[in-house]
Amino acid sequence: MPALILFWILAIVCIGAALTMVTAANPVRSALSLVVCFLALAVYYVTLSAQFIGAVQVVVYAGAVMVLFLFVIMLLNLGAPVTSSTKGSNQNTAAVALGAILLLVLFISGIFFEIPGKAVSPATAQAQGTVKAVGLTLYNPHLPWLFPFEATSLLLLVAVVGAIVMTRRQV
Amino acid sequence: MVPVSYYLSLSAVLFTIGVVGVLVKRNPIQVFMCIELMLNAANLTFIALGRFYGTSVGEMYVIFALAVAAAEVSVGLGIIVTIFRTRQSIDLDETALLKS
Amino acid sequence: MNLQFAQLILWLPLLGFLFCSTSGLYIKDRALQKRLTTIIAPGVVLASFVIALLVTLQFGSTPREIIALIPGTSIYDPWIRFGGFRVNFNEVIDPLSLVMSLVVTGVGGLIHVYSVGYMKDDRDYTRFFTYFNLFIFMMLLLVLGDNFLLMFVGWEGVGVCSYLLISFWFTDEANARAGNKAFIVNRVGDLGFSLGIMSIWSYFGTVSFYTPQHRGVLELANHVGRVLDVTGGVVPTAVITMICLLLFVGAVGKSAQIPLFVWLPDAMAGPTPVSALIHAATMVTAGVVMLSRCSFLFVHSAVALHVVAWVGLATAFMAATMALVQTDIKKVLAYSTISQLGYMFMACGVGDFSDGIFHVVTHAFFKALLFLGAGAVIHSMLGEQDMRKMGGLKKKLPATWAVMIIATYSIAGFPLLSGFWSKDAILDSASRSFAGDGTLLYAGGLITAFLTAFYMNRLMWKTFYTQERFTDGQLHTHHHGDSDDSGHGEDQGNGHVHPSPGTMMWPLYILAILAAGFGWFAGPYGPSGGNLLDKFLAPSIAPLSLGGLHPQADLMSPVAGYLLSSLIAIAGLVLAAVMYGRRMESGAILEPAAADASPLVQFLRNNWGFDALYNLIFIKGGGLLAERGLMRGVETDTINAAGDGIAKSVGGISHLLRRIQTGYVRNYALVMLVGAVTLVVGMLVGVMQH
Amino acid sequence: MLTGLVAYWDNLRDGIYRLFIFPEYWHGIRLPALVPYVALAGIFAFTLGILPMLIWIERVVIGLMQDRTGPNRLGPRGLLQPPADVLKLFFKEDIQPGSIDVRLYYLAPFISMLVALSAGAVIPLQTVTFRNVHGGLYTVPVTPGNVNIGLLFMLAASSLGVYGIILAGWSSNNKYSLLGGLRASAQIISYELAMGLSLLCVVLLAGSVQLDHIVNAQNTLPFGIHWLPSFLKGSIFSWYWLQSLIVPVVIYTVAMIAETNRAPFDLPEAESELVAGFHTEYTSMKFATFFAGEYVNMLMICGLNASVFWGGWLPPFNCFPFTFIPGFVWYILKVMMGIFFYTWLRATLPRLRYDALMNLGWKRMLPLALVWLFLLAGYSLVRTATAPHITPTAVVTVAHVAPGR
Repeated sequence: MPALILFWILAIVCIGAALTMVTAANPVRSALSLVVCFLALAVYYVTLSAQFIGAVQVVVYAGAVMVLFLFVIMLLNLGAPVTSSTKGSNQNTAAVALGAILLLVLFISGIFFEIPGKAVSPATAQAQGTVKAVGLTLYNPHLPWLFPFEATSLLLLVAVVGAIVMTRRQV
Repeated sequence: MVPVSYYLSLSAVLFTIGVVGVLVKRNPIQVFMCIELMLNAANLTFIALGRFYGTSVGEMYVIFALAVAAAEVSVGLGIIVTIFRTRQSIDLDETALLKS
Repeated sequence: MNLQFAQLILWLPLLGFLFCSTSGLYIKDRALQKRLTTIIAPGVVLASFVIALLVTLQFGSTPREIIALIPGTSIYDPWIRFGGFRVNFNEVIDPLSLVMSLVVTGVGGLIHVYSVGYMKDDRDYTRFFTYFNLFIFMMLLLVLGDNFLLMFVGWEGVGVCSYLLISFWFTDEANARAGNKAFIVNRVGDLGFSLGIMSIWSYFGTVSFYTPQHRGVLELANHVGRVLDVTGGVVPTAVITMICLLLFVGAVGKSAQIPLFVWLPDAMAGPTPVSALIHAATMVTAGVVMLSRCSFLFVHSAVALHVVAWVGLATAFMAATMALVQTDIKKVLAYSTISQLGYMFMACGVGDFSDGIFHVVTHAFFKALLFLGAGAVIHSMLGEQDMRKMGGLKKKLPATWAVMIIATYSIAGFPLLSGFWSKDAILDSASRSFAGDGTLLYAGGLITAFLTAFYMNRLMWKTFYTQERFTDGQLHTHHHGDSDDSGHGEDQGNGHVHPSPGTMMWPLYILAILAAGFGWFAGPYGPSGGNLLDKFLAPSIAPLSLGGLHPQADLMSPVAGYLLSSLIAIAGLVLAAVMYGRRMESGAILEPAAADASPLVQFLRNNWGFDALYNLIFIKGGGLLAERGLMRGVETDTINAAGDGIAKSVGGISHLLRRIQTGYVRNYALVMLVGAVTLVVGMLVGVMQH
Repeated sequence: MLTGLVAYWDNLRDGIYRLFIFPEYWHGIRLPALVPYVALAGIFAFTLGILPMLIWIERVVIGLMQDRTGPNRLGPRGLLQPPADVLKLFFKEDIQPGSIDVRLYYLAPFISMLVALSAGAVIPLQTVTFRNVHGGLYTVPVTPGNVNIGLLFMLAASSLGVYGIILAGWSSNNKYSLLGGLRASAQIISYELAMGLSLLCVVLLAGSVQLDHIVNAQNTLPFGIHWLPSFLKGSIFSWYWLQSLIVPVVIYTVAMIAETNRAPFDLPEAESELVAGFHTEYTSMKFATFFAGEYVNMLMICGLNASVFWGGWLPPFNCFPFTFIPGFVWYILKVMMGIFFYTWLRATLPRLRYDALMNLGWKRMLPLALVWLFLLAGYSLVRTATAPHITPTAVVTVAHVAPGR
C-alpha cells in the first residue's frame, strides 16, 4: 500500500511535470519541468530496485543532459517565440487527436492484455538492480552485452568529436 | 508491489505527452526535450518489465539508451547552435530547411 | 593414355580460335600473322583429331565401362546453379561422341588444309580461320557435351558460326541475306529444341545424359518399356512423344528437313570450304547426331519414330527431285545433301540409328569430297558456279575429275563404294520397318537412289564431259615463273589451266580413299567379322526392343537387296550418261527456253513452292500483322497511349502531392505519427482477433 | 615488561570495546533499525550546527595566515560573531528585484541548499557493532542510507547542485548573474569529469561504490604487504590517498574546490568582474541560504574526500592512543582538515583567469586522471596476479557486514 501511494504521488509529479514541459512557453521552465520529471523517474527506478539505473539517470539526464540544455538555452538567450503560430493550427489539433488515439491504444494494450510469463519474487528482483549485478551482467563474456557496450563508447567518442567539430567557429 | 500495468500506463502517458509535444512545439530545443521524454518513457517500460520478468535485460537496454541519448544530445545541440549562428533563429516554422 | 587427355579434343580448337581472334592485336606483321594462322588453325584441329584417334583406339580396346564422363566442373560446384537447377560442364566420352569427334576433326582438319589453299588470297584470311576454329569447337561441344544444355550451347554456337561463314563475304548483300535466312530458319527449330530441353527438365528433373550416379536422362530411359524420372516416377509415353517431337523439330531445323530445308540451298553463298565443312560434313548432321544421342527416348515412342521416318523419306525424295533441275553446281550438291540427310532421318525413324550414323560418316567423306572438288572447279573457273558455262573440264582438271568421279559413284551407290554400303544398310532397315510400312519406305528409298544416281551423273556430264562452254580467259591460269599470289586472271591466254595448289589436292586424295573404302571397312563384310561401326556404336544406341518394338522380317535376301540397289544405281548413272551423251554441245536435255517454259521444271526449281509459300505466310502475312495489328493496334494505340497516360497521371498526381511538401519538420513528424498510430492500431486489432 | 604492558593495554582495549558492543534487541526494539535515524539526526545536527562556526573558523584562519587577529569584537575571541551575522541576515530587508522570474528566483537558493544537504544521506560516520541473540557479532555502518550506489549518489547530488546556481543566474534577469551562472555551470560540468575519474580510481581499487565498503577496503596493511606490523593495518599509509598513488587525491582536491566555486576557482562570484556573480540580486535570508548551501556543499565534498581518500572513520594508526578515540571523531577531524585546506588555499592563492581554469580542467586534469585510471587498472591487475590474498577486501567486508551472522 505505501508503494502504491508513492507510485501515485510520483505519477502525479511526473505527469504534471511532463505537461508543464509541453505547455510552458519558456524553454527554461520546460527544461526544469523535465528535470523534475526525470528525478521522479529516477525514484521510480529506485523503487523498482534498479538503483544503479536510478543513479545514472540522475547523473546523466538530470546532471549532464539537462544542464547542457539549459546551457544552450541561456547561451542562445532563447525566450518564448515572438510570433504566434499562424501556420499549423490544424497541425496542433491533429497532433492532439492523434496523441489521444495513441494513448488509448497504448492504454488498452498496457492494461487489458495479460502479459505472458510470471513475475518473479521481490527478493529475486531486488538482487538484480545493484551495481554489482548490473556490472556482472554487462561484463559477462557469455552474455551479448559486452561488445555493444564497448561499441557504445565509440559512439560517445564520435559524438564528442562531432559536436566539437560542428560548433567550432573557424572550420 | 505495484502491478506492472501501472508502469506501462504511466509510460504510455509520458510517451504520448512527448509525442504531442514534438508535434506542437516550435522551439527545436523543446522538441528535443520532448524526444528525451519519449526515450525516458520507453526506459521506464524496460525497467518495469525487466523487474517483472526478473532479468537484467531491461537495464542493459536502458544503459544503451542512456548512452545513445547522451550522444544524441551533444550532437543535436551542436546542430542547433550551428543553425542559430547561421540563421539567428531556430524557430522550426521559420527555418523550413527541408523545402528548397 | 589417360582419358583426361580427351579434354584436349575440345579445348585445342578453342585455343586456335583464341589465337586467331586476338592475333591481330599483338602481331602487326600481316604476313607473319597469316603464316602463323596457316600453321596453327589447321594444326589444332589435326592435333585434336590425333588425340581423338588415340582415345578411340584405347577406348575401343579397353574392356571396362565404355561410357566415361570427364568433369569440367565438380559435381558440388556446378557450371550453372539456379535454384534447384544444376548443370555440370561434363564431357561424355562414348562411342557416338568419339565417332563424331573423329569425323568433325578429321574431315574438318582436311577441309582446313584445303582452305589454306582456297582462301590463300582472301583479305580476311585470319578471320576465316577464326570462324572455322570456333565452329570446330562448337561442333565438338555439341557432340561431347554431357547434357542437353551443353549440346544446346554447341548447337547455337554452330548456328552462329554458320551465320558468320555464310555471310563471310558480307559486302555482297545476297550473302548477308542468305546468312540471315539460315539463322532465322534455324531459330524455328531451336525453339522446338529448347522447349524439348525444358520439358525434359520439368519431367525428368535433370538434363544430363549420363551422371556418375547413373541418374542421367539416357540412363533413366534405359529400361524396357518405361522411362523413369530422377525421383523414380514413370514418365508417360505421351510426354515422351511430345519431348521427342520437340527435339525432332530442332533436328529438322538444323538438318534442313522438310519444311525447314529452305535455308540450306541459299547457304551456298559462303566460301566453298564452308559449304563442305558445315553444310555437308558436320553441322547439318547435328540433327542426326542428336536423334541418335536421344535414341533411348525415341525408341519409347513409336509415333515419334514414325514421324521421323516419313519426314526423312519425304525430304529425301523431294530434295532429289529439286536437285534434278539445278544449274548451279553447288546447289545440286546442296539438294543432294538435303536428300541424303533425309536418308539418315529415315534410318533413325525405323530405329536403325547406327546405320544413320554410318551414313553420316560416309556422307561426310564423299560430300566433302564433292564440295571440295566442286570448289576446285570453281576455283579454276574464277568463281563461276553455273554448270551451263562449264563442260569438258576432264581434260583440264584430270585429278579433280578423278576424285569427283569416285565421290559421285559413292553417293550414287555404285557397288562396293562407301555410299553403297551405308545406303543399302538404310534401305534394308527401312524395308523391315517395325510399323509395317517397310515396302513403301523401301520403294521411296529406291526411287530416290535412282534419282540420286541420275542427277549426280548429270552433274559430272555437264561439268566434265560435254563440250567446253567457256573461253580460256575464264580459267584460273598460271604464268610460269610467277608465284600463285600473282593474282587472278592475270596474263590471260598465255598460261595453261592450273588445277589447284597441293594443299587443296591432298585432302581430296585422302577423302577419296575414305569415300571409296570406308564403307567396306565399317560395313558387313569389313574386317573383324564385319559391322565394325555398328558394334562399336552399340553402347550409345538404344535397341528398338527397349521400347517394345520389333523389326519385321526381311523383304528379300541381302544379296538380292544388294543386286537390286546396285541395279538401280547403275541404271540412274547410265540413264544420265545416255541422255547427256546425246547432247554434248549444249550440255542440257532441254533448251534453256524450253526448260524455263516447262511447268514441272519451274515447280521443281521453286522448291515445290516452299519459298513462295513462306514468302506469302511469313513475309507478307507477318508484315501485314506487324503493320496493321501490332504497330497500330498495340504500339500506337495501347503502349504509347498507356505511356502517355502514365506520364500525364504522374504529373497530375505529383502536382497534387507537391502541396504535401511544406518543408516544416513538424508536418512531416505528424505524418510519421499517423503511420505509427495506424501501425499500432493495426497490431492491436490483430492481437485482439486472436 | 613490554610484553606485560602490551597485554595490559590489550585487555583494557578489549574491555572498553566490549562497552561499545550493543545487543541487537533492547526492550524489544531492534537497535540496528534505529542506526539510520541516529545517523541522520547526527549529520543534520552537526552540519547545521557547525555552519556558523565554519565562517568563524575561516575568518580566524585567514586572519592568522595574514598575520592579523580576525573576528575579535563579539564574545571571547569573537566567538559570538557567527550568531550576530545570522541575526543580521535574518533581519535585513528582503528585496525582490523587478522583471525577474519570481518562482525560479525563490526556488534557486533552496535547490542549492537541499541538494547539498541530500548528499549527506549516504555518508558513513563510523561502524557500530551488535551482538545478535546467538552471541555472534556484526557491524553496521552508521549512515542514513546504506545504499549500494553511495558514490554515485554523491556524484548525482553534486551534479544537481549546479541547478541552484544556474537558476539563480537566469531568474535574476541580470547580466552579471547570468554570466556568473553560466560560468558556474560550465566550471562544474568540466571539473565533474576529472572528479569522477579520480573517484573511479578508488572504485577500481576498492571494487565497490558503496561508501562503507570503500572505507573498509582501506582497512588493510599498506599495499597489502603482509609482513608489516599490525599497527599499520588500516593506518594512514594504507588509505587510498597513498594506495591510489597520490595523483587521484590531488586531482580530486583541485576538482572539489572548483566544484564548490571556492577560491582560487571562485570565478562565478568574482567581485572584480561580476559584482557577486549569480547571487548579485539576492539579499537577506535568500542570500544566507546560498551562503549556507555553499558551506554545506563544502562539508559534503570534504566528507566524501575523507571517506574515499582518507580512510573515513579509521584512526591514523591501529594502536593505543588512536584506537580509543571513536571513529566519528576521526571522521569529523578529517572533514575539518579539508575545510582548513579550503581556507588555506583561499588565503594563499590568487584567482585564476577563466580560460586558465578551463584549460586546467580539460587539458591537464582530465587527461591526467584518465591516464592514471589506466595505470591503476594495470597496476591492480598485476597486484591481483601476484598477491591474490590482498585483493578481495571488498568481498571480505561484504561478508563481514552482512546482517544475520
